[in-house]
Amino acid sequence: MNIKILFFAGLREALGTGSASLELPAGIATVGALRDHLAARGEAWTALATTKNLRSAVNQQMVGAEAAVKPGDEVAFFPPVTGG
Amino acid sequence: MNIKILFFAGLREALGTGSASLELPAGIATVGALRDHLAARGEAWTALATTKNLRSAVNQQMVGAEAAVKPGDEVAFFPPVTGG
Amino acid sequence: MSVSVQEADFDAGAEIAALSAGRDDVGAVASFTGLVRADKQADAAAAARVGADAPPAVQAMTLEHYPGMTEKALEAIVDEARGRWDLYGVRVIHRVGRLVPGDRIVFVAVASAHRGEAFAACEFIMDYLKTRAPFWKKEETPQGGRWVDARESDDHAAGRWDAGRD
Amino acid sequence: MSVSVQEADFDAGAEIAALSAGRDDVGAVASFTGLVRADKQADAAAAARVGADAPPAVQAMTLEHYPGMTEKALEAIVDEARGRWDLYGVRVIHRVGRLVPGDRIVFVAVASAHRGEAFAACEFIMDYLKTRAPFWKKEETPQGGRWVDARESDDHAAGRWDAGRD
Repeated sequence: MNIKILFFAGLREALGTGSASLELPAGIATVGALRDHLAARGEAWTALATTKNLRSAVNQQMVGAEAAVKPGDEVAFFPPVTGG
Repeated sequence: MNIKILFFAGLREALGTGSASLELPAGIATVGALRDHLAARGEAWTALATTKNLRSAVNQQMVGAEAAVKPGDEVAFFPPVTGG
Repeated sequence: MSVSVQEADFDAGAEIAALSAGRDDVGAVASFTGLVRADKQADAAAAARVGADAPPAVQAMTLEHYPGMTEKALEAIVDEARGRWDLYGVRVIHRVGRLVPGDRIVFVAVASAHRGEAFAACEFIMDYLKTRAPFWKKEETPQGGRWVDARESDDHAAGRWDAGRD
Repeated sequence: MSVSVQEADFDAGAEIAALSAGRDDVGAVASFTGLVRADKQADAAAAARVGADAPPAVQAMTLEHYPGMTEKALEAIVDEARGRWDLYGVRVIHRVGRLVPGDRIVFVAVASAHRGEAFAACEFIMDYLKTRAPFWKKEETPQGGRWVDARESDDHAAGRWDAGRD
């Protein structure tokens, strides 16, 4: 079961896409590890490493880098929120 | 020149009047002294002495008992305010 | 005209909109609407906790005020708020006369660039209005008319601003 | 329905009135309306004080959000407020899409028996919304599009509630 990954705002623009889907690689069990895995693809993907104060959510709950990720999850990465 | 005295709310009802006018007696120079002078009339006027936390205003400015009163002033006595 | 004392009801939405109409520098409008309560559930519950009788239900109330001083006192409160915060607009409406439960009684709205100033000034004005503006409420209850007692909590609420909270 | 994310504008007066409609136990409705600012005078003045360039004027902005999570996050913030204070009603509206200076962007209103609870809960919801709800603003300026940076003061404002202020 794949995981669905969403990107928003400046990060979405930097990546040129709002979503991705991938099979969770062996050994990737946290949000932080997933982010590093994606950033290691290089080129535009390095935005995942360079975005200041990158935030993340798993299944639409804001979480920290240590949060667990498992197949079937919806994971999102985005810059700090600026609504209101 | 007389002073005008106004009463409000429960104090107005206790006195049976909303206003009075009198020539400032010799020796009465403060709001507190004026209040005592009126209360000393006895009967309903004692409400000026017995109203809990009686408040006062001179020329429509809230003041304490030590505030000066002079001929021509508008003086008001009333219970603590309860608007809003 | 920032202060009104009136018998008529008001339109909170129109008042809020007026504070930013035709300008593009207002980022925040904080407002407060006070209403006449009938059942005083919170007060009744508090009374029950200390073994006191619950207050009787309010059927209506009449607002008395000190014409002339009322407007001056409200304007002084608004001036005080304008001195403390950078405000773009302030509106205060207080109704007088006979009101029934559910009726609006008071309205305060404050416009500023940022929400912190708008919230603080709006709450400040309400707190000061409660202790400095010459209004008195007389409630009608099944047991007859009753002048509302001033609440110590209102003096406390107004007093905290003197200590420089903000 | 206490939370809405929508492109449409809203009527603050109708929303405030709805929170006390048909009931006589609401004594206080605190509300906040946030608007799009163009000139950012306050920010420009602050920048001038530290010798920085004033930010360019905003011509419009577009609000992006995370559909699904947005509503959940706002509902969680409302639930958190309901757990902290005795509230009779809460309404949160956040607009998305393209907005121009002067447009309303966010609305929060809280009904309670007393003003202290209503003010505190309304400010709490705004503070948490600013840091926890997935909205992002992109401003259009004469120099092009620009994603708005998160403000440290917003994290600070939200953080003060964690220390138990109220």
